Amino acid sequence: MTQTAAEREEPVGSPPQDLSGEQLRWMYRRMLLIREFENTAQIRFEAGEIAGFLHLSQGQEAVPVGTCAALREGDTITSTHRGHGDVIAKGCDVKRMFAELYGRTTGYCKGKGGSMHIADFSQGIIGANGIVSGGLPIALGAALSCQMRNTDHVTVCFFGDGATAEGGFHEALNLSTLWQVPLIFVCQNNLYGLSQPWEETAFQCDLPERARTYHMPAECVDGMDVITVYGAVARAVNRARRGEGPSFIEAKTYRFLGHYVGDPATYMDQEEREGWRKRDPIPRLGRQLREWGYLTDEEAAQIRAEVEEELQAGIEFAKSSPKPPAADALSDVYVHFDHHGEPR
Amino acid sequence: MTQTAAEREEPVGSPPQDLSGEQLRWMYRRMLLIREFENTAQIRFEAGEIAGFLHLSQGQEAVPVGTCAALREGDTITSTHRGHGDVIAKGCDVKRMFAELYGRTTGYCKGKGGSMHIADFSQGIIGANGIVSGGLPIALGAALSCQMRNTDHVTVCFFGDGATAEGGFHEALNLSTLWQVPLIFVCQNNLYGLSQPWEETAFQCDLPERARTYHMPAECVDGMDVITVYGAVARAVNRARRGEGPSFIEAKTYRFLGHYVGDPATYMDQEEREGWRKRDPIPRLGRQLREWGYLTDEEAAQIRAEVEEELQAGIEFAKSSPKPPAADALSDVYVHFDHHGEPR
Amino acid sequence: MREITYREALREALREEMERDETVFLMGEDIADPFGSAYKVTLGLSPQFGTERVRQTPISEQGFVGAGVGAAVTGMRPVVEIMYIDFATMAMDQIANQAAKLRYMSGGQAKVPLVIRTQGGPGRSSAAQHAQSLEAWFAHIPGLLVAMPSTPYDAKGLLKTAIRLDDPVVFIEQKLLYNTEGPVPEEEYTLPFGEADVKREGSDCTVVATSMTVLKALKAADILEREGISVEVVDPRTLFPLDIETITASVCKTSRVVVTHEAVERCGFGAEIVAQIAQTAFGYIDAPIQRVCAPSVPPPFAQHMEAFTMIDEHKIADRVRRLVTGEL
Amino acid sequence: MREITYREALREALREEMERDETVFLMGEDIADPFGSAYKVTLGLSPQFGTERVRQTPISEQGFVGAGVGAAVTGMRPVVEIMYIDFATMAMDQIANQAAKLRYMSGGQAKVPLVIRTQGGPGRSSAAQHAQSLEAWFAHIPGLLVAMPSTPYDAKGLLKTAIRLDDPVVFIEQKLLYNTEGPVPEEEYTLPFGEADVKREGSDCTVVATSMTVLKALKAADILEREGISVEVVDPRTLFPLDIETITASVCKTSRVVVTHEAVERCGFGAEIVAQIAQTAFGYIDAPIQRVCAPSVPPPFAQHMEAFTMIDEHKIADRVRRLVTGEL
Ligand SMILES: Cc1ncc(C[n+]2csc(CCOP(=O)(O)OP(=O)(O)O)c2C)c(N)n1
Ligand SMILES: Cc1ncc(C[n+]2csc(CCOP(=O)(O)OP(=O)(O)O)c2C)c(N)n1
Ligand SMILES: [Mg+2]
Ligand SMILES: [Mg+2]
Repeated sequence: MTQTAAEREEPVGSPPQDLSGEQLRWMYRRMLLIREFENTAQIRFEAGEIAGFLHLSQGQEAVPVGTCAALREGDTITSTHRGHGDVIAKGCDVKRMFAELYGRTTGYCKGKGGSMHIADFSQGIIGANGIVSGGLPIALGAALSCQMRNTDHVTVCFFGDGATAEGGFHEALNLSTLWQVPLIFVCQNNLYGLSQPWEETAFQCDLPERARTYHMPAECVDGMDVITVYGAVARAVNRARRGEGPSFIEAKTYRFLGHYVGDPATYMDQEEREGWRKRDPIPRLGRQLREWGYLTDEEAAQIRAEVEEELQAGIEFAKSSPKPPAADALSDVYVHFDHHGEPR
Repeated sequence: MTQTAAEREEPVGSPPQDLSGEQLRWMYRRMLLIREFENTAQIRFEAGEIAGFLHLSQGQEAVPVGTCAALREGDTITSTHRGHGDVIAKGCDVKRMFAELYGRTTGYCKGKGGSMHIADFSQGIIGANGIVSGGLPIALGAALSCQMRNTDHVTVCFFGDGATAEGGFHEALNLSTLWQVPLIFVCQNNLYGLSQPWEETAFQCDLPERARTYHMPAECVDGMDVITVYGAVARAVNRARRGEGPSFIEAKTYRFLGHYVGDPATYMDQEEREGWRKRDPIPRLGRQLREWGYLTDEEAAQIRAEVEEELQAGIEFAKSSPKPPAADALSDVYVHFDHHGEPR
Repeated sequence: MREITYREALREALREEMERDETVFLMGEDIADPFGSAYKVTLGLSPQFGTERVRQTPISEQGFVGAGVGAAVTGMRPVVEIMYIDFATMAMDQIANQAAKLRYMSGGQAKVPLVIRTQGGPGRSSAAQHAQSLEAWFAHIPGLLVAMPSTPYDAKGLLKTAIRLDDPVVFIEQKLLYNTEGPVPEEEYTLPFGEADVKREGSDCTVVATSMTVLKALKAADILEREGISVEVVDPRTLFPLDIETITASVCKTSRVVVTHEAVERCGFGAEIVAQIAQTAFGYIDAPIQRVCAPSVPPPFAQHMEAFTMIDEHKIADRVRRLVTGEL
Repeated sequence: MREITYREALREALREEMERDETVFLMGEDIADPFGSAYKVTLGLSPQFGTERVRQTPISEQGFVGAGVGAAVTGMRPVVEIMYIDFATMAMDQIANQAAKLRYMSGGQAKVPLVIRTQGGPGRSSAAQHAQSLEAWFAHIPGLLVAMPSTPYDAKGLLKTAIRLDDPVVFIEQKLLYNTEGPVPEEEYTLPFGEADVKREGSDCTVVATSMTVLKALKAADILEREGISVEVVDPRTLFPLDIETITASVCKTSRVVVTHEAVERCGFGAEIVAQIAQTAFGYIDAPIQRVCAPSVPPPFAQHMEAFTMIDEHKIADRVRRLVTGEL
């Protein structure tokens, strides 16, 4: 698929029935926000202002945005080390994300988590995760909780192609159909797990076919097309809300950059990269919106300006926020005890 | 399948082309040896002479015997907590097995391992295992070793239906096709994992179908028919020796007794049990051998007498063997050091 | 007061908490009736609460412990059972990297009201993969609470508390304790985490013991009493929080201390107790601090070899005796 | 003598052993060129030995560590790499129940010449799941050997030995040490397991330090020297076997001891060292035995908070100073 897909000129198609102009513009804006958030973060990281690991998801924005467009309040997501896009799509505020990357008290995790652990429990974002596949069993439990609490909420579990080699992937799929929980597995197959091409993770593997052996509906979709992703997830979410159990979606996408900032990614093929770059989901949706009369050039410019402003404000917020006292490293280990075990 | 299979009258069929009378008689004798070994062990256990856990494989004998009949010297197996049949089929001597159950110096593990850990590395029996699914990654490594050492040896990995819910199952399957190692997965699906019916382990699961998503040949065979098991394994072994990678075999079988000696197994259906008992693989092969002229009643009686003698001698050997000094508990932790870390 | 078994005490705790709070539910292998779990603690609960809340799982420790984590952070109070502590090895990521750290990593957002019940220890010829005592692993991980009750009374009170706490608890039972009996009030009660219990007062030597070895220490104290040696037995009950004050107070009083547990000596929890005493009660100690722990070998199968590696009253009594008489 | 980095020293060890013995091979995530592993230790090895022997694996720690066990007991000498020690949680069954116990459970039949290389420790804002120091877990499991080299010289010599030993070794590197340089002879050499190294002699106080904290202890000794306090720094190099004789001899000489490591204090390996000293050198110690270890919290992300939890020369010097001047 890689080669041909990369060379294909994407047709604009006709406007989706089930998405309003407002929703589509939200998607566009959200994808742009993710892209520019990460651009900004990269620049600040390279300038030495941000520490730790920075795994960027540039190129993949359509997957979380298409997915989260199908969710509503009360729904839950789990994410990965490459989670900026997922959590912004679900509703994280870039202000508090920058603040987290800068290690400030106003960050989502008060500077204790950093890029790989951003969470906003109030919005059902129960955590990015530094452990590949770590979120899968947790998402299973969140979905079980949706079910046991008699809600019609659902859980989305984001994970990468690399995670499909871990045992926890299998356990989560298996338990999810046994229990028929409202869980949507969204595999962001960006063709690489760190330096390893997808073909070296699983031998000639057709993921939806594998998922179907657990008896759940499964499909592979174009992860560069936010509308397609939305459609597949919306179907899965509907099934889940009706109590019809889990679904599996493989979204084929691409990591435009290296594994993390600083990775020269010499293992990636230059031509392959350029092919995929041509399929960039953001300009693609932009073209579509213009074609369908949902977006004028002025509106597009304004969205861009707003996004830039939001990011600018976010950076300023972060930089002007206080650093936690170093000794705050000792708090938040337990609810009921301090780190020595004294009751609080 | 359960119901109909249980009620079916097994046809005798025609003699297999690829197995000599001698080989068939070996199978018959070996199955009987396993059965009677376990009968004897159970009696001695209930008499309080044997400690620990005793997981009996009565009813399942055709699977290890059919499998190991297709192996030769230099091949390797891994087994499980229910491993007596597997290790006897591969060549373990009941003398030293009884000695192990009795905790004697002459036991395979000098009394340190017991029923769940019997191993004979000199015969490629690299261990039963107390951890469900624990043997799967180990078998993968043994098969990799067969490959890397440029041998045409193969490895067989025995495991139960319950083990297929563990992450290690998935990881071993996935790596095995990626590396195309000479490994044969033999799942002894006895329809229960402890008290849990197979349907509660995996939702409507077709195991060979799942295995095929890893791109290995897979089939489900009648595990009550030693000749069928042999045939399937022999094909898989041939492929493996030719360098054509792993295969997967699900052998449908049944655990005639409870999970371990002492389990009243009230969770098992009485009718189901009786149905499967009618399909007992040992009398079945006996009937076939007689029909085909490979076994006379006298020969059958003689085999039985020999087996009984062997077991009797085994028990005597065990009981007359010395117990290790209690302080032997401290040895065999390391090759190069004692348990305090002093070089030896 | 009525006497019930450790098993019944645990079952009562589960039943009462499930009756009190419908978000409490159980997950684990073979926990539903008729099997009712490997050591029968959950027997009788599935008929009362149904198999949704007494939720049987396939053999997927990583999967169901992780499911416990996910359920715990989204409004439920799961109690998951790992059949043998040895199998916790299958779920260490979910226990040590996820459950333990979610609160911290999220800057205090997450609450993880998860209880992981399991059992360990030797004594049934279960061999190397079914008889370990791995409490030190969990006590080493910030974010986890660790309980190890030795009596039915403590088991019930601590388990009820564990279920009510908003922090993840590793709750470690012992296979030989299930049949032991002891007084347990009919009325509802809970026990706090972080309070050691002086199981017996004495003046010549302190024995700090956990789980099964508390019973052995008490027997040792009986033996030594006849010889005129007075032993104080302190049971921390929870390893974290650890009530070092009570331990230290006892040590300062008796000026001698033996620490005992069933886990292997090397890097066992006893080392931590010794290290804390060596720092806080240094000036009060008259003789080298002793550990009576399993030798650092895997649990052997054969009964007599297993017994050789186990802690009994004689090993404890012997060490105390030699300590008190100045032989050490 | 030439100076090379810790990274280069490790790479040389791997290269030399692979050249010497064709049963030695490597397995792990992203270890082949051009990526050459997360900390570039294996960079350049796949071009020389091919990707069969520098075998890249999917993200399947349980699978490939288990494959290492299976290969090790059937004639190969695998060296597997777990990218971060935190990910060992995914493979604890294979490490602690299988690799560690196969020899024992089989009554001495199995040999398990498996090396598990991994790295731990804080210092790069890697946060709670990428910066732990879990050596105590492995040292607690009978059947495993544990090495933690602090210098390029030790790293090379110990890794070569680890590969040649027939027992499973958990070989723990440190992410900040890879770029440190030190003298390493051109000629082949190996170092024995179980021999501590006195990295610096002194008379007022012993500091027992491991891995990264050895460097910090040496700096602390420099600081204190200027104040007239003479510090002896002892590096056990292998946690098991542990050369307690060398440590005890030093403590008996200086009569004061501080134990330091990057792992959290509670149930860290330091507790074991303290417990052994408290038993064997009791009469020789003048002041409470001190531990300078990380506070028992997960590694935080923000640099200044991480630094707050890390061991540096000032924390060590301060403690030694107060110990020597009788303030503790
Ligand atoms: C259990 C575990 N093993 C290894 C790693 C190191 N690691 C971090 S990201 C990564 C690649 C993940 O690939 P994939 O799941 O495809 O996600 P992507 O990075 O492509 O988004 C690896 C190997 C880890 N974090 N956790
Ligand atoms: C990791 C692990 N989890 C749980 C157990 C407890 N246990 C022992 S055997 C068993 C059932 C195994 O079922 P299956 O794999 O079908 O094998 P069978 O007993 O039927 O031969 C269980 C749950 C274990 N030994 N290891
Ligand atoms: Mg990927
Ligand atoms: Mg079974």
